Amino acid sequence: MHFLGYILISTGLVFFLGTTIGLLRFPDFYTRMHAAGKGDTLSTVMILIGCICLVPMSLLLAIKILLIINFIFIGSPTATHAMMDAGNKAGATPWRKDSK
Amino acid sequence: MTEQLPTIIILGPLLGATLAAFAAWFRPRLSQPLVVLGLVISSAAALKLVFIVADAGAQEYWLGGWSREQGYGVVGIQITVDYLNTLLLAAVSGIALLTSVYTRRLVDTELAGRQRYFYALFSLLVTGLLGITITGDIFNLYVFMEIAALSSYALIAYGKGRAYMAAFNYLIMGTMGACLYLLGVGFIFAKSGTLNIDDVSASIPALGQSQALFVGFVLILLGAWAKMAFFPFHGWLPNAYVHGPTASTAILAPLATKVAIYAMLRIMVTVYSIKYINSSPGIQSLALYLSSLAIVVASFFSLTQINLKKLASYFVLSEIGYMVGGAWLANKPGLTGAMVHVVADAAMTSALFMAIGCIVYRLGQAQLDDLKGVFFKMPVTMAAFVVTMAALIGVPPTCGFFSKWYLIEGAAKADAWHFVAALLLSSLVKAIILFRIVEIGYNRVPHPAIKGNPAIPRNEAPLSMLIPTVAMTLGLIVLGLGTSTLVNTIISKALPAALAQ
Amino acid sequence: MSTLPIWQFDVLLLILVVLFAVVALSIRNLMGAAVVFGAYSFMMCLIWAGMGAVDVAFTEAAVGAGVSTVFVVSTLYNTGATVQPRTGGLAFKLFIGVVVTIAGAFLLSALPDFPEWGASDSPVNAKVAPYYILNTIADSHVPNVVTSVLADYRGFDTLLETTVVFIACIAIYSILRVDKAKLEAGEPAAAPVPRYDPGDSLIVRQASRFMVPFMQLFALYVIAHGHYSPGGGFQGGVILGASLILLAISFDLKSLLRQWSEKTLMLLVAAGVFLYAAVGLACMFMGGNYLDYGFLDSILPGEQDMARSHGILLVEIGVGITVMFSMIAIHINLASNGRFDRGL
Amino acid sequence: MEKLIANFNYVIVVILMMIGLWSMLAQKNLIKKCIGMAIFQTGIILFFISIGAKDNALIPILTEAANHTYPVSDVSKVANPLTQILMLTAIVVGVATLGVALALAQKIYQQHSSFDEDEILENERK
Repeated sequence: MHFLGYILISTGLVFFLGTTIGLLRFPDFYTRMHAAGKGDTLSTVMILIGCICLVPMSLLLAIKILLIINFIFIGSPTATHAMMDAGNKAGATPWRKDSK
Repeated sequence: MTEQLPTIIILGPLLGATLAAFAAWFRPRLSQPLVVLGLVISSAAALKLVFIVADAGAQEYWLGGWSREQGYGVVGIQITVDYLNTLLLAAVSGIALLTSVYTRRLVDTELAGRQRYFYALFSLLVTGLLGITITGDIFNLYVFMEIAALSSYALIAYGKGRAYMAAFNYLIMGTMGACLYLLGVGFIFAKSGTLNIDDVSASIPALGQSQALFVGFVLILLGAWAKMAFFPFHGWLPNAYVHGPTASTAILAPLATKVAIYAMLRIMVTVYSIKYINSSPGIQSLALYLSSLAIVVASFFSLTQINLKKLASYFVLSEIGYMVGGAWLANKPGLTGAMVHVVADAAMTSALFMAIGCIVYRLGQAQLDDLKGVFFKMPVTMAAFVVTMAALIGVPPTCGFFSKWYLIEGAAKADAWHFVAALLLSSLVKAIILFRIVEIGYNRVPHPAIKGNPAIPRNEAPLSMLIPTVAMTLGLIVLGLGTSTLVNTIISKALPAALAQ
Repeated sequence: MSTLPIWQFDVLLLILVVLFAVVALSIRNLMGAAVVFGAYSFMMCLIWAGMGAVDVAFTEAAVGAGVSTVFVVSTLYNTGATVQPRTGGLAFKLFIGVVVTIAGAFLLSALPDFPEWGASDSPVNAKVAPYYILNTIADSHVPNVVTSVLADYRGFDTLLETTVVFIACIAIYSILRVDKAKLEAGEPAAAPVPRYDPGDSLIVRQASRFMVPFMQLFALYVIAHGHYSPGGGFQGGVILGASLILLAISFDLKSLLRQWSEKTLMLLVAAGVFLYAAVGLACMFMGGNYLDYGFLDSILPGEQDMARSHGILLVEIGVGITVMFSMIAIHINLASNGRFDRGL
Repeated sequence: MEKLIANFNYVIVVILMMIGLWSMLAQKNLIKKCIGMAIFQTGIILFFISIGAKDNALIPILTEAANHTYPVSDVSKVANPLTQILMLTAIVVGVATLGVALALAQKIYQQHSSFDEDEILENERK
């Protein structure tokens, strides 16, 4: 069980690394938000599930963490959506291959 | 019931404020009477405590019933009424009571349509000031300081226009002062492990020569100086008082700075000790020079002003120099003078701003040039004004004379002749200003008694303003006549016994 | 000194915190500064949680990182000034820099005099504080020592703290609130038109409609369970307030004000403080000192210790009410510039 | 030097506070002043929390879920609750002050269309 926990947390961290690199290296607003929205949600959820595995005996704790996961699953994509929408209305132009 | 009196002093204005905040939505006219009621209870309790303390010594009160535990010290919060603060408590609650009656007409005209929470904020300000004075816990003092500060920012900001920037600067300066104070408390707490004033002062001598305690002391001093607008930190005060509404200045000017000075005295005399101050001569002489400088600079600026309110706020600044200097003389007459002057100056400034408020109420503004003929127009107000100015100058039967006498005596004893010179100079400047005002208000118009000149109609301020003004002015003389009794029965006992004779 | 007495992870965080502070103050985009400041607060939370101060970390997360950032953002949103123009005055800045450096050196001069970081026998940790740890259960049956000290041993501080929130609320109300009559008579021009309203988006609306009940449930749990877990009136109140602020942001201010009118909000803010003060008064009438909940044992169930526990719960509810409604009222005032019509 | 490392947190506290203080006094932008004020306050809070910290201590909640036994055998294994509640108060006071400061800043902006102190003072002199 502990082993599973460590694996989940490490995978989560790898995804986090991907998010960070994407956030820094992607060319425009939309792709950056895409990296932040997806990678961030998934990696946080993985780390949290890993935490449940590391403390296996406490049911109450597991339920609390599951609730947090639920919140992140709803909240994070919604926030990303709202920001994308705002960017769109503010007139941020998407990147194309031929644009500089 | 008498053992509950100390907490009633605080609860009166606090509950008055919450009730006024309720009433503001149902019967707006009822806000002010509720606040007045709370202040009546509070000042009655404070007055009763003056007699109790004079008879039976300091009264301690434990909030929540948590008192001294064997081996741990005080675990709860203590509030104390002792010789040092009982007079100030009575003065603060009494002045607040008179001012709350006095401001009603001013608020109705100046703040028409916006006065919903004025009295709630007023009452909360008084709660904070009374709390700073009464508390026996250095952290609790910080919280009360912030209560007083936040409500005074709002009261200043009622002035609109330039008042917002003045209030913002006041907020930045005030927060800096409060933060420095809190940090100083942290330093003391880190070394002594307790927050109760008595316990801290008991543990300080055992810690010996400690740099952390010294830094904490300096930080608390700087914090208190920023709060009281002492010389290098004085920039915010004149703007705040001039641009704020007259009703707010009438309560802020007499009380807010005085209470900060009391906090400094409490830290100097009770938490640290006079011995500690005497053993750090560098900072003592620095503080003395700064206070002389504060008096001189404020006097100079007051000569150049043409606005009555601004002039009065420079008077406040120079009086602060008096008290800080007196405290830092650190001998018996100096400290006595500072303690008497805290009470006397609260009363004098209150009377001064009340008289100015009456003038502003009738004339609409307070430029010196607008005062032409004011002596004929509002004779009672101007009589009160002249008496108050006489008190500020230091003319004998008023309270200003006696406190100044003690200060000069103390300065002479400590060989701080520059301080004596500054005190005399400040009196001179105030006398010049008084004569100038008399000249403008009395002589620069044709005398109405001379035949052929148009009579200037009498137009006094309404009675609800005039009566508190006159009462406060009479109070100055009563306080002056009672000074020796107060000093003998109360203030001399507040001084540490270790002080040289 | 064989081992470092400090936690290495904390050292890293502490350095990061300084970096964040510098960035928050040097960045020219004010909106960015507000967001970096929020990140700074979260970093602070981690440090405090690492030092065992969970309640403080919780409060900082809710208040410092959450609510203050919202306040700054709504101010900027309202004024539209998001970029700070480059200004001169280098000499003045340098002068202040020198003054501040001297002050810092003066503060550091006290450093050798302090007990080591993490020492459990320093005066702070050894003098008064052990009393609370050893006696909280016997005195009031509250295992969370922070709650029992907050609401019982030093309950007066907390009453005043609630008063501070109340003052801030009515101060901001009286600074910003504009009368409707005056508004029509031509007060200064309205704030710039909002560029983006999240309330337009169906996804945002549905998501927040789904989340708000859970947030409120959690907040009530935090208040009620504050005796046994981190949390209490402040944290719970802030979360409750935040849930309604979320509604206001994702729908619009009008729909919030239909539920909670201006009058109700402001009355409830005062009611919380009044409840706290009244509990104290009740203790006084039962014969004890102010805020001595032990004397409530004749009207509350249980012996003295349980009466204390219930008294703590009562005052925490008072704190929660005041904090919740003042957060909402402050937000509405800041976001709509005192007009109570539309806003963030 | 050894003392400096042992008391590393105090160094950070002083740095944070001085950054905040500098910003309060030297920055011309009102919002930056407010943020500097908040940083100054958090510096002080960090100071209090770190004087109350203990090595290897558990959180001050005496339940089994937090690995405590009652009665507490070793006080040095429970973090100091007193500094924590002091700082709860300080945080709340801080956010209250920040709110009032922002409200004032908003009103100032309404009059002068600027957050810059020099510009505001110039406008006021007119």
